[in-house]
Amino acid sequence: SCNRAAPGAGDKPTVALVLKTLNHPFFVDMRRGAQEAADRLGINLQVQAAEREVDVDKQMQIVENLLQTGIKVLVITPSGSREIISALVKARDAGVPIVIVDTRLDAKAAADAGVHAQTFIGSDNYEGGRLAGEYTVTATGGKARVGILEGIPGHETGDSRLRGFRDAMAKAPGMTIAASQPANWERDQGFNVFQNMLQAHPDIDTVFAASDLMALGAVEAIAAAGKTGKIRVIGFDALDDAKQAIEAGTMAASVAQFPYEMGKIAVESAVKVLAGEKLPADIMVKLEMVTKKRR
Amino acid sequence: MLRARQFGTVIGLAVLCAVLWALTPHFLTVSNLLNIAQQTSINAIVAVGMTFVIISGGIDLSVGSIVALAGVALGAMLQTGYPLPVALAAALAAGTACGMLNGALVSVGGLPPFIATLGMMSAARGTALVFTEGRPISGFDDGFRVLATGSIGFVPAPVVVMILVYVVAHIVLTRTTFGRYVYAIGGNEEATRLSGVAVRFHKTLIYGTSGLISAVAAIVLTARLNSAQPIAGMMYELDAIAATVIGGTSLMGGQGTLAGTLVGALIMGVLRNGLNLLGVSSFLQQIVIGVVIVSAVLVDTMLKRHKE
Amino acid sequence: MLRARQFGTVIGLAVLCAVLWALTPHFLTVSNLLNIAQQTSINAIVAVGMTFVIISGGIDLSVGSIVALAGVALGAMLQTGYPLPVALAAALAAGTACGMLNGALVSVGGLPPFIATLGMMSAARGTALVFTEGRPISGFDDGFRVLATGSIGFVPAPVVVMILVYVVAHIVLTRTTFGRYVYAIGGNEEATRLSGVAVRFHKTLIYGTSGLISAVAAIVLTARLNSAQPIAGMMYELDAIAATVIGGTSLMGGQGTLAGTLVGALIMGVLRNGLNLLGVSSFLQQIVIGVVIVSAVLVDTMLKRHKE
Amino acid sequence: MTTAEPPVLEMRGIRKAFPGVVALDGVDLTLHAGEVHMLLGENGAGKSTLMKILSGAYRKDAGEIRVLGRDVDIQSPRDALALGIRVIYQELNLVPHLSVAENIFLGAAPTRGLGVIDWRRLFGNTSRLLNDLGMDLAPATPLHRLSLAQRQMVEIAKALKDPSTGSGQVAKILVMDEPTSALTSREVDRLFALIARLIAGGVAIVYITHRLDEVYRIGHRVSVLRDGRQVATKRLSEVTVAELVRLMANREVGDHFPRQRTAPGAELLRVEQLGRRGALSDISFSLRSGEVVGIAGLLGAGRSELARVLAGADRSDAGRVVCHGQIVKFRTPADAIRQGIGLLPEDRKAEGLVAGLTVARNLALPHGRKLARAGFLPRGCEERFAEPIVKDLRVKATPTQPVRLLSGGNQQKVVLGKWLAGDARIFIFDEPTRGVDVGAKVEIYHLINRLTASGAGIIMISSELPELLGMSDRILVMCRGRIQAEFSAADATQERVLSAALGLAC
Ligand SMILES: Nc1ncnc2c1ncn2[C@@H]1O[C@H](COP(=O)(O)OP(=O)(O)OP(=O)(O)O)[C@@H](O)[C@H]1O
Ligand SMILES: Nc1ncnc2c1ncn2[C@@H]1O[C@H](COP(=O)(O)OP(=O)(O)OP(=O)(O)O)[C@@H](O)[C@H]1O
Ligand SMILES: [Mg+2]
Ligand SMILES: [Mg+2]
Repeated sequence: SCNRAAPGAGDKPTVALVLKTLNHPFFVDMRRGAQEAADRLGINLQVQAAEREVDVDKQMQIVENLLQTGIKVLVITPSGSREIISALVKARDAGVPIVIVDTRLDAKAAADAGVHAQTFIGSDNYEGGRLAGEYTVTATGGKARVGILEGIPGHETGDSRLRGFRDAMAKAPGMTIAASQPANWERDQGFNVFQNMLQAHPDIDTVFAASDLMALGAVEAIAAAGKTGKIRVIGFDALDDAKQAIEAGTMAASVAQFPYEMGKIAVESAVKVLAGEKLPADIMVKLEMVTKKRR
Repeated sequence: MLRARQFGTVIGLAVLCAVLWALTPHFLTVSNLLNIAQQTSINAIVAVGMTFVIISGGIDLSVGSIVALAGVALGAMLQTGYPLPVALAAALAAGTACGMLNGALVSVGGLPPFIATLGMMSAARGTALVFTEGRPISGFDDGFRVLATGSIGFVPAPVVVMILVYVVAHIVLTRTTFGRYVYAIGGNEEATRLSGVAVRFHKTLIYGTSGLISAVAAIVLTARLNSAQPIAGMMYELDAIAATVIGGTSLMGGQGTLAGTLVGALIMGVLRNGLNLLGVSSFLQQIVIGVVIVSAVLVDTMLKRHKE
Repeated sequence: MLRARQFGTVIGLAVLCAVLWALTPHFLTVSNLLNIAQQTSINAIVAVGMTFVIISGGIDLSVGSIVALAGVALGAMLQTGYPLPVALAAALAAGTACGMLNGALVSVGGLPPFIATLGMMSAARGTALVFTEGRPISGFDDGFRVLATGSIGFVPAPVVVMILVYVVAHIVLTRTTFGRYVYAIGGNEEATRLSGVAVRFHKTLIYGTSGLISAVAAIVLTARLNSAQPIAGMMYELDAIAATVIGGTSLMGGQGTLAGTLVGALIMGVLRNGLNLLGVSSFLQQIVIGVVIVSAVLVDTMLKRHKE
Repeated sequence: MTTAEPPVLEMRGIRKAFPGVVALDGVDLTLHAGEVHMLLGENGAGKSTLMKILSGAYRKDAGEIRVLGRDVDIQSPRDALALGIRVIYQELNLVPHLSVAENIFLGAAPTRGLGVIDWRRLFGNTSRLLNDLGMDLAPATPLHRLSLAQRQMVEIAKALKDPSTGSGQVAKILVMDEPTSALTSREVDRLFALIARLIAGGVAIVYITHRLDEVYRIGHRVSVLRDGRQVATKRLSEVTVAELVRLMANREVGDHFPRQRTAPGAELLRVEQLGRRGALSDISFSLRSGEVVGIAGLLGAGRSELARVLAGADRSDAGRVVCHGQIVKFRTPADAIRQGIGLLPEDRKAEGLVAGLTVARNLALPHGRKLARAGFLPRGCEERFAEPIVKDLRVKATPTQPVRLLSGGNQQKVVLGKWLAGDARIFIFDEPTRGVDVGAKVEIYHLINRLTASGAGIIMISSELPELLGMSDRILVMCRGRIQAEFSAADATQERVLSAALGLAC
């Protein structure tokens, strides 16, 4: 169960992986990738996460606490690109090298604080949103009425994805955004909100959800309205359930971010850091639209 | 008094509906009203158990986590291939067991209900997560999904379940000794004990009931989402408490009605639906929700005062 | 009695510390203890206001949202270039105003505290989001950040603020008429009113105090994060209520102490720290947290019973 | 009452200690079928505690209990109920939002199987029972709508319910802990008639009271407790009132109604056509300095309602109040207090005390502003403030004890004490001696004398007619929310007041 003897015990070096949360399949997959790499490379992996994705303060606390246990490398997916920096300052002061995954640090704030990350591993949420937008434009022939399901209002990840998507929409004059409403990252909210959206805008023919959980909720709402196949659903994250839905034709596409890869590369990079290797500033993990014909 | 209170909240609901009707043509359509009923059903069901607990002078923060745990139990059983009735029974048993444990901690252990159910909230969620390793369980066959997609006449199955739960619970609460002890314990626990009522036993049952009803909600939710998720049901406790309190049940215990709770749940459901229909921006929504909830109950309070 | 209650919780904390000390060498180090103090400080501060409200027989769900709103007010003022004292005053004023509005809704409007503060929870969060358009405000100069990074002797600034808040609040609660009325209102509001105490006025002040203290927490949090986030402070209400109730304050009102609340906040802080140090897996952590919270209060309840 | 049969109940060497107090120290009590055994003692002597041990509400520290010659082990109220022990508690134990019927049959409601309540039988049984007791209350009325006196009747009905209609045992032993403290003479008469019927049927009754006239009206034997010890058990035919008082108080208690009349001075308060919808109408009277105006009336006559309106606790909707020559409008109790009006409310538990606070803090509650310096309460100031009041009223407690742990009578003294040290000039006492022991009663009467001598005016509401007759200068009689009659002290007699209260004179 818990690897409680891990920190400091044995002679395997300990790498800490601090995630935003583990209440999301995205991060669960990332952990799997990281764990697999850690087992293969013979290091100790400490995985910790806040209960809620938006809770930067909790994440900072976790970093501070882990630093007490003498970790050798800190791998982190920041819950706040600026906020987390004061915790990273403590890591720097403790001489622990930092690897950033998934969400970039704010470059200026990091420079001001003198925090230097060994590398960034990830794919851009904005870029993913744009990709989804471009896919949508192409798939609909440049003419569609789109409904959007947003994440928790004010949340960085969701905001970037939406900005990317909207920017892509703006370039295609035939695309109209009929409605955009928050469904708080949740599957049942995705269901309810999209059901309501369809009520007000029965002519919506395309829906983009900032995460697959909400997209899958929308799929059920579409089924309940008897419109399966008539509305294109584009999600984000390419969760297993979403891939199955794409195979079954109830979803059109989802942006794959390959969290498993990210986790794997993150641990591999950490090991390289331990070995004193120099890493490139950015290690970009591919983004991909998962659609039926391409898989 | 109770009636006056309910009456006031109904007016709040009516005003809300009237405003929405005036603002959007999409609101007052049969299909939209059925949508609302369906969307409200899960919160409304969970709020039934919450109403029992709150009338008895307690609180149950663990309902959302129990929804997740019971859902996961159901999903796992179905996926392993157990027949539907067995899986349903397992889910109900899991929910009831968690609830009874809450009840035992409160009544035998003497813990404040807030603490006992806060502990369960954390522990049950953790168990669901550990059990599934954080991943949803999905893909069930249609026999099960009828619980979400089916309907009797034009009434969708979740709404049918909700109505059944309300009718049964209402009869239990108003017609049986158990129901009356719920009020008595909440109104004056010591007096109830001195009257020879087995207070501990009944308190355990009350929390058990809440767990059982949460499991019913879990079944409907799992069918509706076609997926059992360990992170389902987050914040359900807040919604359920809100529906109960908006419906006129006092957090001090001893008074309240299920009819009020249903109206409370509907107010919240109608409000969310209306905001979606109107396309209110996501940031503004929260302000509007806050203002409307306060206003709805304020109307009610004013009316009550006026009557006195 | 109150003392006995506190005493029990202290034992719970002591046992927890002893276990952690036995399990990991990293626990009992000066730097780790300072860490814990610092990490606990924000919840501990918010819980002070919550203790006032709960002793008076109410509840305040809006603390987290007020933290966000006051933080955003502070951040905006600082970024616009107002001098630090003005910005701090604005944050405190914003928090107090929200709190007083809560209080007025409860005392003059006659709303149940749960509803009034639930509305504020939603509305204040929405206001913070609308105001910032959902984006964090960041980049403050070091003069301000001293509130997070500075220290007096070896005691970090947030801990200093926390100690100050506790000392002042303790004096207010135990040594002033206002403090006395907090207990009296929670113990028997009608008797207090009949004694000529201006209950409405004081209730408004009580919620105002909670808002004010939330704003203090907001200042510390903003300095710590070097950023004012409209989504900060989510679920703070639950942590604060938990700290208060673990610390022996009754949700029924009329009794409780700040010393107990501090111990309650420390139990939660130590527990989370310990679980991180031990590297307990995240899912398992939730189970452990649930079990430990229940056990800590159970120990306390048993001791109390034994004494009687 | 024959001593030859085995006693229904024997309690031997009962001991019970609370933290800091030994409430009972080796008390014996023997009860025979068909007897009414009076249990007397000063406030805090341990009477209620002894009975709570019998009823299973508390567990004893030592001693033994025998029922019908058999040793019994009473662990909980259920055990006691199963033995046929019924208790009317001093502090009412009722559920506010349940109906009268449900309260009476709580834990014993007739069902139709599966726990489904048989409402027809429940209401039927309740009506019959209430009729028996001479109460015209609808069984479906929620309890919180009732006045204290009516609640007291419900509590009595609860103990007297015929078990054949519910569950459990026939009542063999009935404990009544100050059942008449909130009742008027009409209800008391009915209760006593009922007691006569019960003892004829072989029930044994323990009756606790501070009203000595009742002791001789219904009692056969008497036991006296003092400081948790039993000082005597006697036949009432062998003991005089004076002896009883001496046994209880262990000292001489003076004249029972020592009213010293003073010439009334200036008018303090005048009420003109005061009304409140559904409760009061057309109330006019005045109160002068140095005067005690008594208010008599039956249960629900509106006396407490009048007191509350005068003290600003409820609002009036007609007429006006003139205070010290000025028209005043009270929006809150604080407004009334500012005019020098102090209210001792009827229901000490609900309106009088903050149970969790200490004696000193309760006493100081109305005087916060006076005691504080710039809002700060100097260390110990409340205790110093409370000390003389506690001593003056002989409250059997220290200032730092939580009020909740005091005996009923001592709690009453604390409520009374709240106004003594203030600037109040107009006192409204609603049942001031409810549950107060003989000695303390006389002290309260002396206090009333002292207050009037210093120029205060007192409105005294009491359901104990002798007290009202003995202490008032004038008596107003209320009936259905109106003032029915007014008597001077010289003209008032028990019969005249009663017939006015019954509305016979209208
Ligand atoms: N639960 C308790 N905890 C602590 N002390 C108690 C408790 N109950 C009663 N006492 C104390 O025990 C003593 C006896 O109280 P009890 O209520 O039996 O008196 P009583 O004879 O009924 O007085 P009264 O005539 O005023 O009702 C008192 O000193 C009281 O303060
Ligand atoms: N038979 C009744 N049924 C219900 N309510 C009643 C009845 N009689 C009186 N009341 C209510 O009781 C209130 C008057 O009671 P109040 O307490 O003022 O009278 P009181 O003279 O002090 O009598 P008590 O001795 O009962 O206190 C009124 O508000 C009235 O509505
Ligand atoms: Mg007594
Ligand atoms: Mg009265």
